[in-house]
This record gives sequence, structure tokens and C-alpha cells, in this order.
Amino acid sequence: MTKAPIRNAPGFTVPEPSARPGGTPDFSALNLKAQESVSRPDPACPPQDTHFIANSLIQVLNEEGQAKGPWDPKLSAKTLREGLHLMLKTRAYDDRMLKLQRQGKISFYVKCRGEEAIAIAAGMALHPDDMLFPAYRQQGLLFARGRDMIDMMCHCLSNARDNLKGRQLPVHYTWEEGRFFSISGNLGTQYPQAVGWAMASAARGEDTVTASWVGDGTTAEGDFHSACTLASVYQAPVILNVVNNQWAISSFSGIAGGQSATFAARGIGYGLATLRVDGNDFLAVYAATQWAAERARSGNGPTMIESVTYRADAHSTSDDPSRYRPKNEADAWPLGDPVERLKDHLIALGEWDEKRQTALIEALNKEVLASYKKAESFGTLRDGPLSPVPSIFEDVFAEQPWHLRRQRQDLGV
Amino acid sequence: MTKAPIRNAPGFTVPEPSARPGGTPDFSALNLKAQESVSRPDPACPPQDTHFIANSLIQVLNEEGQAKGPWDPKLSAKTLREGLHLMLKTRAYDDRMLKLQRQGKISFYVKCRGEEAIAIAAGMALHPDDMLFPAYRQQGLLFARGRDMIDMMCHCLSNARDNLKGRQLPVHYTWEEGRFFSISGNLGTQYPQAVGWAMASAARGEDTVTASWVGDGTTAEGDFHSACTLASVYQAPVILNVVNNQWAISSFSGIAGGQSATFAARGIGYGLATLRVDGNDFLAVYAATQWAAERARSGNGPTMIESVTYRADAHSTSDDPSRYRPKNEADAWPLGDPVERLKDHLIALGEWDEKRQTALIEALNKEVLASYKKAESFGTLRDGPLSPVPSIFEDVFAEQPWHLRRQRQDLGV
Amino acid sequence: MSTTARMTMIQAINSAHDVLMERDDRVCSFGEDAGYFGGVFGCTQGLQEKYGKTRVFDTPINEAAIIAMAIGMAANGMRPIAEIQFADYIFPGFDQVVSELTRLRYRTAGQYTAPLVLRTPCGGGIYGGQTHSMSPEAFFTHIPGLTILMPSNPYDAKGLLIAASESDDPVLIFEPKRLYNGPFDGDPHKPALGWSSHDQGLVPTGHYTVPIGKADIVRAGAALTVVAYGTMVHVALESARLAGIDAEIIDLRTLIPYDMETIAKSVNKTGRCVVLHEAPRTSGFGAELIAQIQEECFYALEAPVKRVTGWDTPYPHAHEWQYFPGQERVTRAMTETLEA
Amino acid sequence: MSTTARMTMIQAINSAHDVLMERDDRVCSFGEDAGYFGGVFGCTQGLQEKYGKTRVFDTPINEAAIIAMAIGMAANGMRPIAEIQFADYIFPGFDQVVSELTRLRYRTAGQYTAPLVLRTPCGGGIYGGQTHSMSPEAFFTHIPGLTILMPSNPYDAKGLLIAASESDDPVLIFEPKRLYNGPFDGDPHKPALGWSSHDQGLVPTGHYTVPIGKADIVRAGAALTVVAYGTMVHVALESARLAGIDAEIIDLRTLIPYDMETIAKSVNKTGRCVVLHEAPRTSGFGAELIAQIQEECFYALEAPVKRVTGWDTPYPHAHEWQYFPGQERVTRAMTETLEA
Ligand SMILES: Cc1ncc(C[n+]2csc(CCOP(=O)(O)OP(=O)(O)O)c2C)c(N)n1
Ligand SMILES: Cc1ncc(C[n+]2csc(CCOP(=O)(O)OP(=O)(O)O)c2C)c(N)n1
Ligand SMILES: [Mg+2]
Ligand SMILES: [Mg+2]
Repeated sequence: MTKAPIRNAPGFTVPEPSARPGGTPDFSALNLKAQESVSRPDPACPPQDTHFIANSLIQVLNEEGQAKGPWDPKLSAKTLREGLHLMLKTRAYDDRMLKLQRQGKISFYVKCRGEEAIAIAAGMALHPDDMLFPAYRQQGLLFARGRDMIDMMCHCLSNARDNLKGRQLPVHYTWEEGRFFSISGNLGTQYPQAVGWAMASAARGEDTVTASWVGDGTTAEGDFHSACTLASVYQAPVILNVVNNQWAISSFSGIAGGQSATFAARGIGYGLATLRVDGNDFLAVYAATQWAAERARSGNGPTMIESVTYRADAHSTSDDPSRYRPKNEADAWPLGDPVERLKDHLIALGEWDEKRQTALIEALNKEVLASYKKAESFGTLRDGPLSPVPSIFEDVFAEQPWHLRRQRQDLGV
Repeated sequence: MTKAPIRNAPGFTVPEPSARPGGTPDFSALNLKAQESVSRPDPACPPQDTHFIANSLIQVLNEEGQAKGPWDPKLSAKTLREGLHLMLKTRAYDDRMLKLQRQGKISFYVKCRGEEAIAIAAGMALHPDDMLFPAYRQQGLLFARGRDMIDMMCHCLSNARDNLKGRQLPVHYTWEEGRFFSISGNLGTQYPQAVGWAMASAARGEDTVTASWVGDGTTAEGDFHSACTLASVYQAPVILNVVNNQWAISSFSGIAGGQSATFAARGIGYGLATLRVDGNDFLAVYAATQWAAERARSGNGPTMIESVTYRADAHSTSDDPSRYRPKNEADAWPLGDPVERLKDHLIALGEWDEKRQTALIEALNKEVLASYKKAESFGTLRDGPLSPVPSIFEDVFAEQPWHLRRQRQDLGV
Repeated sequence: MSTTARMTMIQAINSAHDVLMERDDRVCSFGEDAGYFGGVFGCTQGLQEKYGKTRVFDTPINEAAIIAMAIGMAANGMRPIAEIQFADYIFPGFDQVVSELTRLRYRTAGQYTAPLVLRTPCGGGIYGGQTHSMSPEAFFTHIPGLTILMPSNPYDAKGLLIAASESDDPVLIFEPKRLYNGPFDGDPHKPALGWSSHDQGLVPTGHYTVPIGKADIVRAGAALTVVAYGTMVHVALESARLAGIDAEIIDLRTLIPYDMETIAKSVNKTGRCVVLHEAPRTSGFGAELIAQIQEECFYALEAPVKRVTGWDTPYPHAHEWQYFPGQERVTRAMTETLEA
Repeated sequence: MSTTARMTMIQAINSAHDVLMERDDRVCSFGEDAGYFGGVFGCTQGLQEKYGKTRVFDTPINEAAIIAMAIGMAANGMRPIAEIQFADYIFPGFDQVVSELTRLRYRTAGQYTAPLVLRTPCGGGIYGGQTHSMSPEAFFTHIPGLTILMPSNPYDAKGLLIAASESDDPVLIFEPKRLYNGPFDGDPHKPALGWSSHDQGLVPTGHYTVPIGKADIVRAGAALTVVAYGTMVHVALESARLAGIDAEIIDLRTLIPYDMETIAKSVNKTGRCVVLHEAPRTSGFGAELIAQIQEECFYALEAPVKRVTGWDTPYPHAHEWQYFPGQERVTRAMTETLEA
């Protein structure tokens, strides 16, 4: 037997973020320098040709608000304005819902501030027939797909018009009509399901694509690996998105392994195509999604996309981030704010101005408030009306078996 | 919304091996060309410096039986002969145990034919204090650690001297004295446990290393991902081995994603150091293990090692491989037989000859048979004696609670 | 089609797949070694060749992935039948069952459903040791929204599998592997029997169903009621025969929703009851049955309801027959219940 | 140390960690958000600062990994206390509990053991919806080799956690999160109470244990026995008080191995019994208790044992109080049992 040199092991490492409350955040380790020169491989290329991008960053919008480089999707001004509109709508909705939670009108809420581009750009780049398996922070997809805001609010109010009959916590939307799957409270579970969905579509010869989203923290779950493995083995037409917003409640991305490799790099090990994209750059997210969708749709298999972004607000209404990260961390985030960046781009193109921006925000705030007034008229969790009580015994099985019938009777309803 | 070109999706892919029964196997896709030129990075290097090896192959023994290249561990002839001895011992043991299973003396058996180098070389390269979390096909580790063969047989016979009291299926060894963990029937479960063990060692400032093994098929399990994630986050002193023997019962490695990437490449996504090694090359496995152990021991973190090999025999005594792969596939395996290769090397060195080989095999067969005679004298599953019946109620808890006491009484023992 | 054939349970399960896949191209089938090879027990043999690789295929070794994939496919209009190689290995996928599969209809208020079948061989008696012998049904009976079946013979195995695949709910089928090739009455010393001479080994070759939720009274009797399922049905029959006890023996067949009507009717008649299962005793499914029986039949009961079960230990390898709740223990429980 | 202090259940759990870590450097603690932040409920707050990062740390979001890591550490001489953020999220780690943690001593014949504690908040009453309200204890009670505890107050929470960590067996502790900050008697319309005025909110600051396996008779009575644990203990007390029923109320505290001696003694005395839990009814832990009670106390029972439980559905969000087995249902069951 060989004798290894005896040294004192230094214990194991527990990763720490660059700063804690009171400290000065430093994101330089993330390697987020302007990368407009990242080349754009053919969407039908072998996965290996994309792997260099896992350690780079696809960016289109530069610091001057110009669209540059091979990934520029060259969208029309109309499309860009639509993107801005949808992002602002999402933001207006989020802000109102937070207030409502603070007022006790809804029991729980999750904002996506700073991450609006990820859902909106992807939602716009995908085909309406494509299937979505989102996590809870992609509410923008609903707006991109044109869901009625009142319906969304009714769900969050758990009222009589909630299409989920009050059974789910707010923000756990389902919208079958919009090909939007059910959001689970359990992290990551829908990721491998999305691959199964995609396989069924492919088996029927459909040309639709399935996309799913998880957070950086969720990549640690076994289901992440299940999805990657299935996608790799069966070459399903699926887009596996990782939204790296630097935080998972109080744990920074290093606790999910983010200091050892990028999340996009996870895909390399499975031979997936891998893209790493500036998640606060509407055009970059759009382009990456479009690339992956084209790849999947033409039978060239799955893509993993890491969108690098920052969770600018609390994790949820149950969270207080000032206890674990510097208050100004969002300001220090090198990739800016997705709304501001798209706005600046449109202004630079001469297709927008600050006045229209202000007016749009005002109009959206009004729309949101009006929607809320309407939604509230269908009830609130606190004051009702709710869906009928017997509904709690329904939909457990297709038909109610004897034991549930008895339990309903036992409750006297 | 963009309109993607409408094509007919081709359905999903189900990977197929190069040949089925009657066909001609072809392993060229595995890229197993002689690779003696793979450079050997410093064991303290950043993980990234090893990633090229994930798509290459560390080899020391060339086709002429010479040891070449930077990975040559330059072992003494004595050590090489010990390696050969241990591999042959493992093989002699395996062959006898298979016969015994066919005779109904033991209920189940798993051979490792063709994979002997993986366990023996690793077992020799590691320090005796290093901890082992093997799968069921690394019985060689027990021989490398000097376990008494009679004890091993008593376990497989489930007799009164089985150190597991007949509670486990044969080959599910445990040997605390030899720092050999308990083999679980559940695939992959011990892989993340090994990381936890390594963390505890490191936390106490010990300089021991922990090594674990899974098969190519098992890499698909969620626990594989758990282990990789933990190792990556905490930089534990652990060696994560993947034994890619091309098959998982009837499923070839492609069903675990092996056609999309090497298994070593899985480690890239977690930022682990990654080595891919000719698993039938005793010297290469030794060198890779030594490298990873040195790395871990000196506080430089985990390594993933894929050993490329071939399961030359049936999966287990319950299996019939002729139903799913060509009969001659083992012969077509480009990396040869590990025993033959080490023997040829020793002969080329002038340190061994065919006569000694024949004599050694004969001696080992005698030793195995004599051991078996002795082991059988302590009982067999069919004819007893077994461990005392009340022992089935012991070791469930540290102390027997009332309900187990009652159940024992109920059985009348 | 009214032809019948002699089938083992394996052949009957295979035939059910064949019938289903022939009739409905939404049905697909997969699992570890279940594609090309046709499963380690052969239940899906020949199907890949017949129906092609996108309908019958091998999966990676990841039970969570198998179930999740099945959920996604089922939600997207397929009717998957997935095999979990051994029931002992279903636990990596437990979360997908508890948190996802069985809640999808509920949490989406019916917008999405996952009508699929999970099949898995369970139970002991084959010297499989602690990881090839488990009877984990009780864990699943506590999950709202899951239909759970366990056939005890080829006829039921086929008829229940067809019914399961045609059901709009997710169904989990436990197949007692000790019964795959023949009935087993609990006596390991007898020569192994095949299904060829057993009534229930005669199976229609075409389509038929065995109703979900209906127990089968396999022996009518007046002295006491025995509630059993899977292998224990055969152990109960033989034990009663040997002891000359006029037991009414109920083969539950469906565990959830269980046929309480049949059970209560019998217990109200006999006044005595014994419940059997291979799984460990504490919080086994027998506990549920007994809790319900004592509630519904309290005033008819003349003796406490006894359970004969596996012990509260892992399934030991060498002492298989000291663990398995065999004829001696079943007979003793029946006798004690009659004398109580 | 004989000083005491007023503590919430959270503070009591935190104090137990502190006492344990101070005395024994093998004790370490980890979980999702449990390191720097001190846990989403604050149970491990301040400990990382005090004991350092290799003893108290954050983990990746992977419950299987957390449990597996804890097993490896425990087998290698540590005494880990791992937090699973919500009991609803324990299922990805179910396999590590069923197949590994609880079998290690057995399958190695004592060569390796994994003495560790898993803690997890459970139960409803906080409008958490179906993924923050589960009471999954029954699943675990069917696993041989696992000690299972559920405290109903700060005193027991601390004493049981210390006993658990000092036990040589793996222990799973369910902490009813509705009780973290104060007792809850099932009436959501009353203003929330703190622990400050509750007897069991007075907690020794130092080391003490509450014995594993011993139930607590929280109210002596003659009319009937109520077996409860966790939040339901408080619901039972208040329901009996309001209804003026002389119930003997047993707080089980330990679910496995449960204190059958205390239960049987009480039921043999009162002749009537009601069992309560928040979890769904079918195959809930109440079934096990009832099966055992009817077996041991058959001739003393004057009425069927009733169970009051959650429904066999996922935990609905908006209809929280129609799901939760509250005072009205508990009172009705007691009354019916008295009148039966
Ligand atoms: C299986 C599971 N474990 C734990 C949780 C609790 N939890 C909810 S959100 C969250 C953090 C998720 O972080 P990330 O994946 O990065 O998504 P983000 O919130 O940043 O969008 C945790 C731990 C859960 N919901 N499910
Ligand atoms: C969790 C789990 N699932 C399934 C099995 C059944 N099984 C036993 S060995 C095996 C194949 C393993 O293949 P691989 O990991 O490549 O190891 P090898 O047998 O080739 O050494 C399977 C599927 C198991 N033991 N555990
Ligand atoms: Mg995040
Ligand atoms: Mg293999």
C-alpha cells in the first residue's frame, strides 16, 4: 500500500457569498463582463459546439442600450414595445399583489422583480402551442400568453372564481387553456414531468416544444438530474431553463454549487446543448429561447439555458432579506434592471420616450387596480365567498369513492 | 409571437447498443484509442485543468504490455505481482461462488469478471485508513484489504458465522474492521452517504479519504446527483467512482445517457476534477486513484473517476445476457482483460512467466476450495446452522422495544 | 373474443398489455429493462418488437424519473404503464407519487390529470432478502387520490390491469412476485405449483376487466372472516382447509378504495375476523382495515380482530420462513379468534 | 443548572441545540436556510455564529442529500441534527429513510449505526396550502427502526430533542408549526396566544430530557380516553372543557414506540376512546392505535373507537378550517362515543 503524505485536512468548505448585511457585495467572480462577441452556433449543431457558452454569457444589449452581436434577434420596434409593456404589466401586478398581501387580502405572494425579462421574453419567443412548466417566479409567462388578470387575481384571492377552487396557495397558477402547467409547491418536481410531456408530443409527431423553469437553488434536487438524464437519453424536444437569481431564500447560489461551476455547465455532463444568457437582457433571453425552440422543434434535441439574473426583492412575503444580504445588493448587480435596459434600448432606437414610459406605467397601475376591484367583487379569502365547501372532496378521484362521500357527510356538507 | 417552421417531429430517440444477439458489436463510438499521451495535471490543480481528461482516456499499459506515459505509477514488481495475485484471487473466488450458487448452496451471486482491476488497483492505491463505500461489484476491495475469505464465504452462505447474521442477500458485505461500508441493495444510496462520511472525517481534521463506487446505470439515480452536489459544495475529500461496464442488467450504457457524454463528463457540470481511465489497465486505475487520493488528502477536494470497462459475465446469477447482447461481445471489447494485461506486463518486465501464472491459479483454486470446505462447516442456507432465530428481532433499535419483544414471543422464540 | 388460455400471472400481465396496446395507441409501456429485454420477470416481453420503440422502451435507473416522465406523458394524453422493477425500489419516486401524481387533478381542479398505471412486483417468499421482498402497500394507502390494486391470480391480474389502464385515475398495482409462476400456499417445502391446474389460471385471451373496488369472496364460510390480499389469500385458503375451519375468506383485490361493504357484511355475519398481510404490522394496511371494521361492526364482534403480518423488522434473508406469516401463524390466529 | 426561562417552542428547540452542541462536539446541525439565517422559523438562529460553519451550516435544496449526508456523518461518529424545512418536503428523502437510515444497524448487524435526528415542522392551521400543512407521520410509523416524536409544547420540545440526540437510534421529530409561537386550541377566531402564560412554556435553560416512549396524561378523567399528539392535544383539552366532558387526555409525545401501556390502562378504565390526528384518516396513525386498542382492550370497550382526522384529500388552502379537525368535530366524536 502507498503511504500518502500526512497533512492536517482543513475541514470542509461552506461557501459564503461575497457580502453579508453591512458588507459590500462583489459579483466579479460571476464573470459577467460584456460578452456581445459570443458566437451563435447553428441551432442544429452538435451539443458540444455550444458548451463554450456555458462558461460565457450571451448578451445583446450593451451598456449604451444598443443591440449588438450575432445573437441579436432583430425584433421589430412593435415587438420590443410589447415586451416592455408586458414586463411593466408584470411589475405593476406584482407591486399591487404585495400590497394586498400586506393588507391581509391574500395569504401569500411571490414577486419576480428584476427577473421579468426571463418569463416575458421566453413567453414571446415560444409558439403559443408550446407547453410551459414554470416555477412560481415566472408569472410573466401568463401575461405573455394573454391570461386575464382578473382571473389571476381571483386565484390569488382564493375566491369563488379561483379556477383552482381555493385549493392552492396563491401564485400556484394553473391555466390549461394557455398551455401553462400546474405550479407545484414542491421544488423541481415538474422538471422531469416536462420531459415526459415533450416525449408524448414528439411521439405523436407534433412539432411543439416544451419548456420548464427551475431556480438556481432547485438545481440541487434529484428531480433536476432526472430531467437532465431523461432529456439526454431520449433527446426530447424540451428547453430546460435554470433561473439563476443568485439566491434561494437565504442561501446564495454557492450553496447549490454555483461557485464550482456555472449552472449552464451542469448540462455539459449530460451532453445537452447549453446556453448561458444575461437574464436581464430581454433580447438575449429572447434569442436564446428562440435558438433552443428552433433546435427542439426541428428534432435536434434539448437545450439547457441558464439565465443569470438577480432576485431584486424578498423571496416571498414570508421573507426578510435584510437579515442575510446587504440592503444595496440589488443596486450593485452588474446586469442592471431588465425593464430599464429595454426601455433605454427603445429610447436609443427612437421608438420610445420617458413620457410614454410614465404614461404606460400609470395606465398599467390603473388597469391593475381596476382589475383588482373587479376580482375582489368575486370574494376574498378572509371574507368570502369561496368555492363551495363540498368542493374540497371533489377531484381527488375522477369519481368520489365511498369513503370521501362519507367524509363529506361527516362534515355535514 | 414568432412562427417557427412547422416540421414533423421525428419522435423521441431510444438509444440502441451497437449490436444485439446475433449482431457484431462495435465499440468504436466509445473512443477508446490508446491514449498514453494524456498529460497528468498536478493533483492540486483547479478542477478545470482536468476536464479534458473526461473526454479522453488515461492509459498506462500499451498493447505491447509496456507501461508508458505520465500516468505510469512506477510500481515495484512486488506490488505488481501482488496486484495480479489479488485479481486472480478475486476471479478464483468468483468462479467458485458461481458454482456454489448453481449447486444451490448460496441463494445469489454477482461476479466481477473483467472488472477486477478497478477494485484491486483502487484498494491498493488507497491508504488502509481510507473509507470505502462500494457497490456490489467491488468485492476485490475486500481482498485488497485482506479480508478473510472464509468470512466472506460465511456471509454468502448466510450461515451461523455470517457477520451479518443472515440478514442480507449474499454479496451485500459489510466489514467495519476493514473500513468497508455496508453494501445496499438499493442502487446509489451510499454515494451521498460517502460524502457525509468524508465531511465528518474532514471536520475532525483527519487526513483520510473516502471513496465510493457506482455503476454506469446507477448514475441516473437522484442520489448520484446528491453526491456530486454535496461534493461540489463542501469540497469534501471524496473520490466518486463510476464503473462504466457498458451494461446495467440488460440496458446498455446509452440508456443512462452514455451516448450523449462520457460519465466522467458528468463531473464537469459540478466543477469536480474528472478523470476517465482505462478500467482494464491496472496501472491506470492505480494511478488515477492515487492522484485523486492525493488531491483529496491534501485538501484539494473531490474527484470523479470513470473507469471504462466491460461486464464480461452475466449481471448476476439471475441473469442471462445471451438474451440481450451478442455472445462474443466480451471478446470484442477493445480494452482486453485486466488480468491478462497485467500478466503480460509482468512477463514483459521479466518478472513473471506463464508457469508461475498457472501455478498461482492452481494454488488459488485450492485455497478457495479449502476455504469453502471450512466455511461450509459453519453451515449453509439450505441446511443450516443459521444465526439464532431471535436475532431477526435484534438490531432494529439499539434496545428492543415492547412491540418487537412481543413479536418475538409471538414467534415463540 | 371469448377464447381463453392457460396463463401464468406473468403471461396474463403481458396479455393485458398486448390487449391494451392493440386497442389504444395512447397506451405505452416502459421501465428499467422493460423494453428490449421485456422486464426482469418478462412481463413486457415481446411488446417492443410488436409495438415499436416509442411505445415500449427501456428507462434509465431512476424511479423518480420514470414516474415523473409517466406523469408528463399521461397529462399529455398518453396512457402509460410503467414498471418499477421491484417494489423495494419505488421509494426514490415516492415524492412524485405523494406530491405530484395523486394531487394533479385536485390542485388543478381537473384541468390536468395523470391517468397512468404503475406496476411493481412485491412481497417475499423468494429468498430475495430485504431489498427484493418488501410489501410496501401501506405507505401508499395513506395517499389521497391513488387507486391501489393487488391481484392474487392470473385472471385478476389481467382484468385489473386492463381496468386500471382504462381508469381515469392513477393506479398502482402491486404484483406478488411469489405468485408470478404459480400459487403459493405458504408451505415452502411443497413442490412449486404452476397456474396450469388452478381455476384462475384460465384467462380470456381478449379484453375483459375485473372491477376496481370489488373484493372477491374466495371461500364462503360462517365461522370467521379472513381479510387477505395477494399471496396471503392462498395461505389463508390452505390454512383454513388444513385446520378445518369454516372461514369466509375475502380477497380484497382493491386496497384503495377498499370494499368495506363486503367486509362489513361478512364480519357482521361471522362476528370474528382475522386480517392478514406480509408487510410489517405497525401501521400496516391491516391497521386501517381493523380500525374501520371495529367502527362498523363493533356490536357484531365477538372477539378482537387479530392481525397476522410480517414483523416490524427489515425482511431478513436467511430466516425467510420465520418472517413470512405462514400457515402456522395464520391457523393459530384463526383458532385463537374462534376461541376468544 | 436549575434555572428556567419562558420560551416559545422555537426558543426551546434552539436552546436544546445549544445545550447539546455545548456539551458534545459531535453534535452538528444543518438544513436548507438553517445555517447563516438560522432556519425559516428561526429554530437554529445564532448557532452558526456561536459554533462555527463546520458545525452549523446551510445545505443545498435536496432532502435526499441532507439525509444521506447526515447518515454518512452519523455513521462516522457525528451526531447530526438535520432540519427538513417543511414536513411536506421530506419525501425526496424518503428512500434514504426507508432503505438506508433505519436499516443500517440491522443490515450490518450493528457494525454501523446512524444515530441522528431529523426535525421537521408539520401540520396545518397557518393557511399554508397543500405543501406547507402536511402531517405525514403515518408514513414513517410503518418503517421499522425509526423512533418518532411529536411534542406539543416547549418543555417537551426541548426535552425530547435532547433525548433524541442522545439516543443511539435515528429519531424523526415532527414539530407542529402551529404551536411554534403559542398553543392553539383549534379556534382560529380567538386572538393568538403566546407560550408565556402556559405551564409548559417554562423551560429549564440547561440540560434535561423528556423520556422517549412515555406518553403524558395531560388531563385525568373517567368518562372516556382521548389519544392525541401535537396540536390536537390542545384541541382536545379545549373541546373537553367546553363540552364539560370528563375526558382522560393522553398526549402521546412518542409515536414509535408508542406508550401502549398508558393507553391501555386508560381505555380499560374508561371503556371508551377517541383518537385524533390532523393527517388524513385512511391508514393514518390513528388506525394503528385503534387496531392495537381493540386488540388489547376489547372486553373493556363499550363503544367503537372513533377517529377524528383530516380528510382523505390534499390539504386545501381556502377551506383550511373545514379541513382541520377542530373543536366541533372533536366534541361531536366525544359525545357520540359517550352516547354509543
Ligand atoms: C422540495 C422542496 N424543498 C424545499 C422547499 C422550500 N423552498 C421554497 S422556495 C425555496 C428556494 C428556492 O430557490 P430557487 O430554486 O433558487 O428559486 P427562487 O426562489 O430563487 O426563484 C425553498 C428552499 C420547497 N418548496 N420544496
Ligand atoms: C433503486 C434501485 N433500482 C433498481 C434496482 C435493480 N437493479 C439492480 S442492479 C441494476 C443494474 C445496475 O447497473 P449498473 O449501475 O451499471 O451496475 P452494474 O450491475 O453494471 O455493475 C438494477 C437496475 C436496484 N437494485 N435499486
Ligand atoms: Mg434562486
Ligand atoms: Mg454497469
